[in-house]
Amino acid sequence: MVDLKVKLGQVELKNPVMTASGTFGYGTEYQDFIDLSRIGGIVVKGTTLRSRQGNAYPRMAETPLGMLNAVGLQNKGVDYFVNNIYPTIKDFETAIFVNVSGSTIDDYIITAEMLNDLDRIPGIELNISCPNVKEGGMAFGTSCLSASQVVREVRKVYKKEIMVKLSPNVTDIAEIALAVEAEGADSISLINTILGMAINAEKRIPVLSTITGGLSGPAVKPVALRMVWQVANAVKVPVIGMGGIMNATDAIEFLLAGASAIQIGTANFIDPTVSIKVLEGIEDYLKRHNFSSVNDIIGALEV
Amino acid sequence: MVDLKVKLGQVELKNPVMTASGTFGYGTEYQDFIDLSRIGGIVVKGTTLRSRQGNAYPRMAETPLGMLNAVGLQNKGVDYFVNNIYPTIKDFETAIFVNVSGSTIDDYIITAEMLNDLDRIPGIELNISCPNVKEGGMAFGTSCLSASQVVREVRKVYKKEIMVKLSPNVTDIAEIALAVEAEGADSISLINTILGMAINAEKRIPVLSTITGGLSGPAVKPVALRMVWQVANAVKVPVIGMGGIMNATDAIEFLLAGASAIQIGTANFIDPTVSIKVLEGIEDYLKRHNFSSVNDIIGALEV
Amino acid sequence: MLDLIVKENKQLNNQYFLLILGSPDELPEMYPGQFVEVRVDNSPETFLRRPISINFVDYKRNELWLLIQIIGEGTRKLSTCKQGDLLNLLLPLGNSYTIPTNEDSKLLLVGGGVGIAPLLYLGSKLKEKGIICDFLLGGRSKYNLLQLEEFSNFGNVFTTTEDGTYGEKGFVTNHSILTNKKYDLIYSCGPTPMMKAVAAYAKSKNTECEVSLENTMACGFGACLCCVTDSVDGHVCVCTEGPVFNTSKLKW
Amino acid sequence: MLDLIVKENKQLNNQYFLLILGSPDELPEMYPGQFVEVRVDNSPETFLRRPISINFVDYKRNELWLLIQIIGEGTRKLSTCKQGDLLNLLLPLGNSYTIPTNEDSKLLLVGGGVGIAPLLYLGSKLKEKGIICDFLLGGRSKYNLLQLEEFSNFGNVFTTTEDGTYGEKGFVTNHSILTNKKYDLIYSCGPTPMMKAVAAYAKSKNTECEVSLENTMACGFGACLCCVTDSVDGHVCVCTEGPVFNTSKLKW
Ligand SMILES: Cc1cc2nc3c(=O)[nH]c(=O)nc-3n(C[C@H](O)[C@H](O)[C@H](O)COP(=O)(O)OP(=O)(O)OC[C@H]3O[C@@H](n4cnc5c(N)ncnc54)[C@H](O)[C@@H]3O)c2cc1C
Ligand SMILES: Cc1cc2nc3c(=O)[nH]c(=O)nc-3n(C[C@H](O)[C@H](O)[C@H](O)COP(=O)(O)OP(=O)(O)OC[C@H]3O[C@@H](n4cnc5c(N)ncnc54)[C@H](O)[C@@H]3O)c2cc1C
Ligand SMILES: Cc1cc2nc3c(=O)[nH]c(=O)nc-3n(C[C@H](O)[C@H](O)[C@H](O)COP(=O)(O)O)c2cc1C
Ligand SMILES: Cc1cc2nc3c(=O)[nH]c(=O)nc-3n(C[C@H](O)[C@H](O)[C@H](O)COP(=O)(O)O)c2cc1C
Ligand code: FES
Ligand code: FES
Repeated sequence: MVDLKVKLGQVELKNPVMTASGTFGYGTEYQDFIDLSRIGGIVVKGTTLRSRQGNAYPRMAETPLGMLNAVGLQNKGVDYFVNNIYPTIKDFETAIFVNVSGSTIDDYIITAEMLNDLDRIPGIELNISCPNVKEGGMAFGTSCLSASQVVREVRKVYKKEIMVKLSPNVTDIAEIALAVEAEGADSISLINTILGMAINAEKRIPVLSTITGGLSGPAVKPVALRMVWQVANAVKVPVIGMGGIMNATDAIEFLLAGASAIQIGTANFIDPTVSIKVLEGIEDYLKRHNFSSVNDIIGALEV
Repeated sequence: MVDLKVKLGQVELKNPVMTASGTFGYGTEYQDFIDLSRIGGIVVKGTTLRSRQGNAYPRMAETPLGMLNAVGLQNKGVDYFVNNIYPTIKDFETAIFVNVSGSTIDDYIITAEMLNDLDRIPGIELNISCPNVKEGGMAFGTSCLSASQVVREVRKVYKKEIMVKLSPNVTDIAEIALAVEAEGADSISLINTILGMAINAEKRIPVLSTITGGLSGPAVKPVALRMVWQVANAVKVPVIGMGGIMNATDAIEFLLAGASAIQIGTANFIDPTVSIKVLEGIEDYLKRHNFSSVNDIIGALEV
Repeated sequence: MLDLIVKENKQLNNQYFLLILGSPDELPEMYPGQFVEVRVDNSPETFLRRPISINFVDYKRNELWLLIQIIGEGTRKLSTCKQGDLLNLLLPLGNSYTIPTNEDSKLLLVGGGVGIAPLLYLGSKLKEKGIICDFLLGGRSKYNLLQLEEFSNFGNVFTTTEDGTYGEKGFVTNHSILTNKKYDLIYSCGPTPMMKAVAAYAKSKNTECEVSLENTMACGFGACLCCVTDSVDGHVCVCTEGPVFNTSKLKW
Repeated sequence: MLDLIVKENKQLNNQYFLLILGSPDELPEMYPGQFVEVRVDNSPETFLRRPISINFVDYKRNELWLLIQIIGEGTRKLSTCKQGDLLNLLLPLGNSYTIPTNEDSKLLLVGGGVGIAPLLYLGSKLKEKGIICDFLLGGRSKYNLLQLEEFSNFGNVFTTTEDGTYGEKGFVTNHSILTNKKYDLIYSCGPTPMMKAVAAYAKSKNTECEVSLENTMACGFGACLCCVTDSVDGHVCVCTEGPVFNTSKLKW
C-alpha cells in the first residue's frame, strides 16, 4: 500500500486529488457517478455575500482542447449556502472547501466570517482571480497590493485554512504568491482561468455575452504547469496545482512541479468519473516506480 | 474580384496573410511548397546583432493542440543576414520584414541601423517578447518603461516601418501597446508565445533543456484573440494578429477582432501550404458575404 | 456513463442520420424529452460532449435511437460511426415532457427540422398510455421531414414545408389544423423562432405549452451552469430544470 | 505534400507494423536515409506530424514502405490505419547515406530495433550498385528482429539479441563479425547508445561511420530549428543537415 495522504497547511487530505470550484457543483451533481468519499477534497462553487444571477447566456464557448466560460459566479449567496446547502453536504467524507469571491474587501470579510463556524468546512479557497465579474474578482489578484490586502483582512476574521487562488493573468505570478504568503495564506492554489475570447466568424459576433471569458482545459496545461513550478519554487506554503488535468499523467506532472495536491476542473464535464481514474493512476504510478508515499514525488522534478 | 490589400502604417500588403517569425525560416524553406509571391508578407527569423547558437537540445515539446519551443533565437547575426541571406531573398515578390531581437538596447539599435539600407525590407518587427532567452528579450516587453525605451531608441535610427511585437505574458497588454504606440511604433503585432512548461512524468525531468519555453498553436488562440481585441480597441495604429491560426476561419476571427493583417506560425509546420489556403479562404468568405474589400471586415465585430 | 454499440448508422440523407445503439445489458428507464451526452472520440475539434435528444427507445431489443443533423465537426464525426463502434454516453439526462393522466387529452406535438427527434418517443409513450396524438411536423422542404412513417405508427401526422414540396406550404403555425382543432396541451421542439411562434399560438388559445430548449452545454448534468435560460425564477439550467419548460416559466 | 493510400497495414507483432502505401502517380525519387513526415489525423493527442524513415520504395508498384514501432499516441493511431485510408505525407525529407562509388567497398549496416528501417532501403540501393553488404541487426529479443527475410535479399544478415533468443547473445557491438572482418564504411541506425557504441568501434578501427539521428522534430524541413544536434559546426538541424551524419561531424 502506498501512502497517499498529503498535508495542506493545517488540513490533511486522504489523497491529493481534489475537484475544482465551479466545475463540481456542490458534489451532489456527481454522486450518481462516483463515490465522493474516495476523493481527497472538493472545492464547492464560487460563493458570494449576496445571491448572484451570473452573466447572460451564452456563457460558454468550446475552443481548441479547451473551453471559455463566463458564468460569472452564479450562486444563491452565503446565507443560502450555510442554511440550505451545507446541511445536505456536510456528511460527505471528504474535505470540503468553500470558494469565496467578492466585489469588495468587505464582501470577502463578511462571507469568510459566516463560514467560520461550519464544522465540516476545514477551509476556504479565496478566489481573487475570477475573470468573469465586472467588479472585484480578478482585479484583486492582479496586483500584489490588492491581493495582499484581501488576504490580510480575511486572515483577521477567518480562523481555519485559507487557500488563496491566484489569477494567471499577470506578468509575474510568483510575486503575487509571495505577497499573499506574507499575509498568512496557508496554501496557494492556481491557476484560475486565463482570459480569452471566441468569435463566431459567420455571424461576426462574440460567442459569449460578455465578449471575453475564462479559458480552461488541456489547452492551458503548459501555462499552468509553468506557473505552478514558478510559485512552488518561490513560496514555502503548499501549492495546489490545476489547469487542464485530464488524466493521472497530467496530475503527476503537477505534483512533480511542486504541487502538494491537484484540482480537476473541466475534465469532470467530459468524464464525471475522471477524479477516481486520476487517483487510481497516481497510485499505479507510485507502485510502478516504487515510491511508498505520494510525498516522494512532490517537487521531485530533476532539473 | 474582392480587394485584399491592407495598409500597415507606411507599408501596403497585397493581402493580409503574413507568416510569423521563427516559423517560416527565410521563406526559402517553403519555396518547394508554395508560390511565395502570393502571400502578403513574410517575417523572417529572429535576427540579433551577433550570431547565436540558441539553446541546447531538446528545444521542443508537443502539448495539447500546441507546442512549446525554446529555440532561443539561433541565427548567424545581422551581418550574415545582410551579406549572405538578404541577396538570396530580396527578389521575393512579397513584403519581407526582419524580426529583430536584442539582449541590450544597444543591440536593438545597431541591428536596426544595419537593416535601414536594405531596399527590399520595408520594415522590421521589433521582438520585445521572446521568452526563450536569458537576457533581454521578453523582459523588455513586460513593462511599459522598458518597452517604451526600446522603441524610442530604435525609432531614432530606423527610418522605415517599425512593427512592435508584444509579449502576452503581461497583466495588461493594452497598456504596453499604448506605451509603444506613443514612442512611434507604426504597427503592433501580437502575440508572441506564452511561457509554458512540459514535464516527462516517467523520467521526472522537464522536456525542454531550458525547463520553460514558449507556447504556440491552436491552444493559445482564445488568449491571442482576446489580446488582439484589447489592443485594437486601445491603439490607433494597425494591429497584426497571430496565435494559433490554422485556417481561414481563425484568420477571419482575428480580422474581425481588429487586426489589419494576420501572421501564421506553427500551422506552417503541419501544413506548409496553409498560408495559401488561408488566403483563399478569406477571399471565399468575403465573396460569400458580399464584401468588396477585406477592410470591410477589419474590426467589424458586432458587440 | 456507459458504452453503447452502434448497431446501425442509417444515413437518411446528406444532412441527417439515425444512430441505432444497442446494449448487451438492460437500458435504464428513459422519459420522453430527456437527452444523452455523447462523447465524440477521435475528433481534435470536439472537446466537449454533444447533447442529443432521445429519439426512441426499444426496450425489448435494448435499442436507443438518436436522430442527428450534421451541423459542425462533432455531428459530422458522429455521422461516420460504423457498425460495431462504441459510443460513450451519459444518460438519461434532463427532465421530460408531461404525460397527461387523462386518456381523452387532445394533444398536439409540433416539431421542426431535427427538433422532431424527442417527439417520436413522446408519441410512442402517449400511445402506450392510450392517447393518440396529432403530430404537426415542419421543415424547409420535403428533405427536412424525417421519420414520417415512424410517426404515423403513434398518431396522426400533419406536415408543412416552407417550399411546399410536401404537405401544406408555409410554417407549422400556418397549418390549417391549428384553426380547426382545439388542444389541451401543445408540445414543441425545434428552432427557437418556431417554438416561440407555437408558444404565442398556444397562449392566444389559452392552451398549455411545453417546449424543449437546446442551449449550448458543457456538462449536461448541472455542474457547470453554462446552459442557463432566463426564467421567471431567474437563470435556470436547461440541462437539469429542462430541457423541457412550460412556456409560462420562460420570459418569452 | 501528398496523400498516399494505405494498401496494406501488416501487424508484425504487437509492437511493430509495416505500412505499405501506394500512389496512383509516380513517386518522387527518394534516397536511403531520407524520411517522411506523416500527418496523424483523428488524433487529438497528436498535433505535430511524425517523422518516419523510408523503409523501402518499390518504384515499379509505386509503393512506399514505412516500418513503425508503437511508442505513443501518434504511432498507435497510425497502427490502426486500414486499407484504403489516406495518409498525408511530406516527402522526401533530409539528406541520405553515402553510396560508395567503389563496387568493392566492404560495408557494414548496423541496426537496432526499429532503427533497422532505413537500412533495408539502403541495402537495396547498394545491391543495385552491385555491392553486397553485411547487415548486423540487433534487438532486445527475437521479437525485436524484423524483416530478416527482406534483408537477406540484399546482403548477408548477422543478428544479436540481448536475451539470446535469436542469433548471437549480447549487443551488436559484441558480435563476432566485428572481430573477424574489416570494413570500409559502417552505417548505423538505432538507439543512441547503440549508435555511440558502433561509432566508438568504428573510430577504434579507423573506419568511417555514418549514423542516422532521431531528434524530435516540429517541422522536418528546416523551418523551426527545433531538431538541432551539437556538431563541430555548432548547432545544426537534423532534418536538413541530417538525419545522416558522419560521426566525425558530431561531438560524440
Ligand atoms: C438538450 C439538447 C438536445 C438536442 N438534441 C438534438 C438531436 O436530437 N439531434 C440533433 O441533431 N441535435 C440535437 N441538439 C443539438 C446538438 O447538440 C448540436 O447540433 C451539436 O452539439 C452540434 O455539434 P457540432 O460539433 O456538430 O457543431 P459545432 O461545431 O459545435 O457547432 C456548429 C455551429 O452551430 C452552432 N450551434 C451548435 N450547437 C448549438 C446550440 N445548441 N445552440 C445554438 N447554436 C448551436 C454554433 O454556433 C456553431 O457555430 C440538441 C441540443 C440540446 C441542448
Ligand atoms: C528522422 C527520423 C526517422 C524516424 N524513423 C522512424 C521509423 O522508421 N520507424 C519508427 O517507428 N520510428 C521512427 N522515428 C521515431 C518516431 O518519429 C517516433 O517514435 C514517433 O514520433 C513517436 O510518436 P508517438 O506519438 O507515437 O509518441 P509520442 O507520444 O510523441 O512519444 C512517446 C514518448 O517517446 C519519446 N519520444 C518520441 N519520439 C522521440 C524521439 N524522436 N526522440 C526521443 N524521444 C522520443 C517521448 O519522450 C515521449 O515521451 C524516426 C524519427 C526521426 C526523427
Ligand atoms: C464552468 C467553470 C466555472 C468555474 N467557476 C469557478 C469559480 O466559481 N471559482 C473559481 O475559483 N474558479 C472557477 N473556475 C475555474 C476552475 O476552478 C479552474 O481553476 C480552471 O477551470 C482551471 O482548471 P481546469 O483546466 O482543470 O478546468 C471555473 C471553471 C469553469 C470551467
Ligand atoms: C519554433 C518557433 C520559433 C519562433 N521564433 C520566433 C522568433 O524568432 N521571433 C519572434 O518574434 N517570434 C518567434 N516565434 C513566435 C511566433 O512568431 C508566433 O508569435 C507564435 O508562434 C504564435 O503564433 P502561432 O500560434 O501561429 O505559432 C516562434 C515560434 C515558434 C513556434
Ligand atoms: S450544461 Fe452544465 S449545468 Fe447545464
Ligand atoms: S524539425 Fe524543424 S528545423 Fe528540423
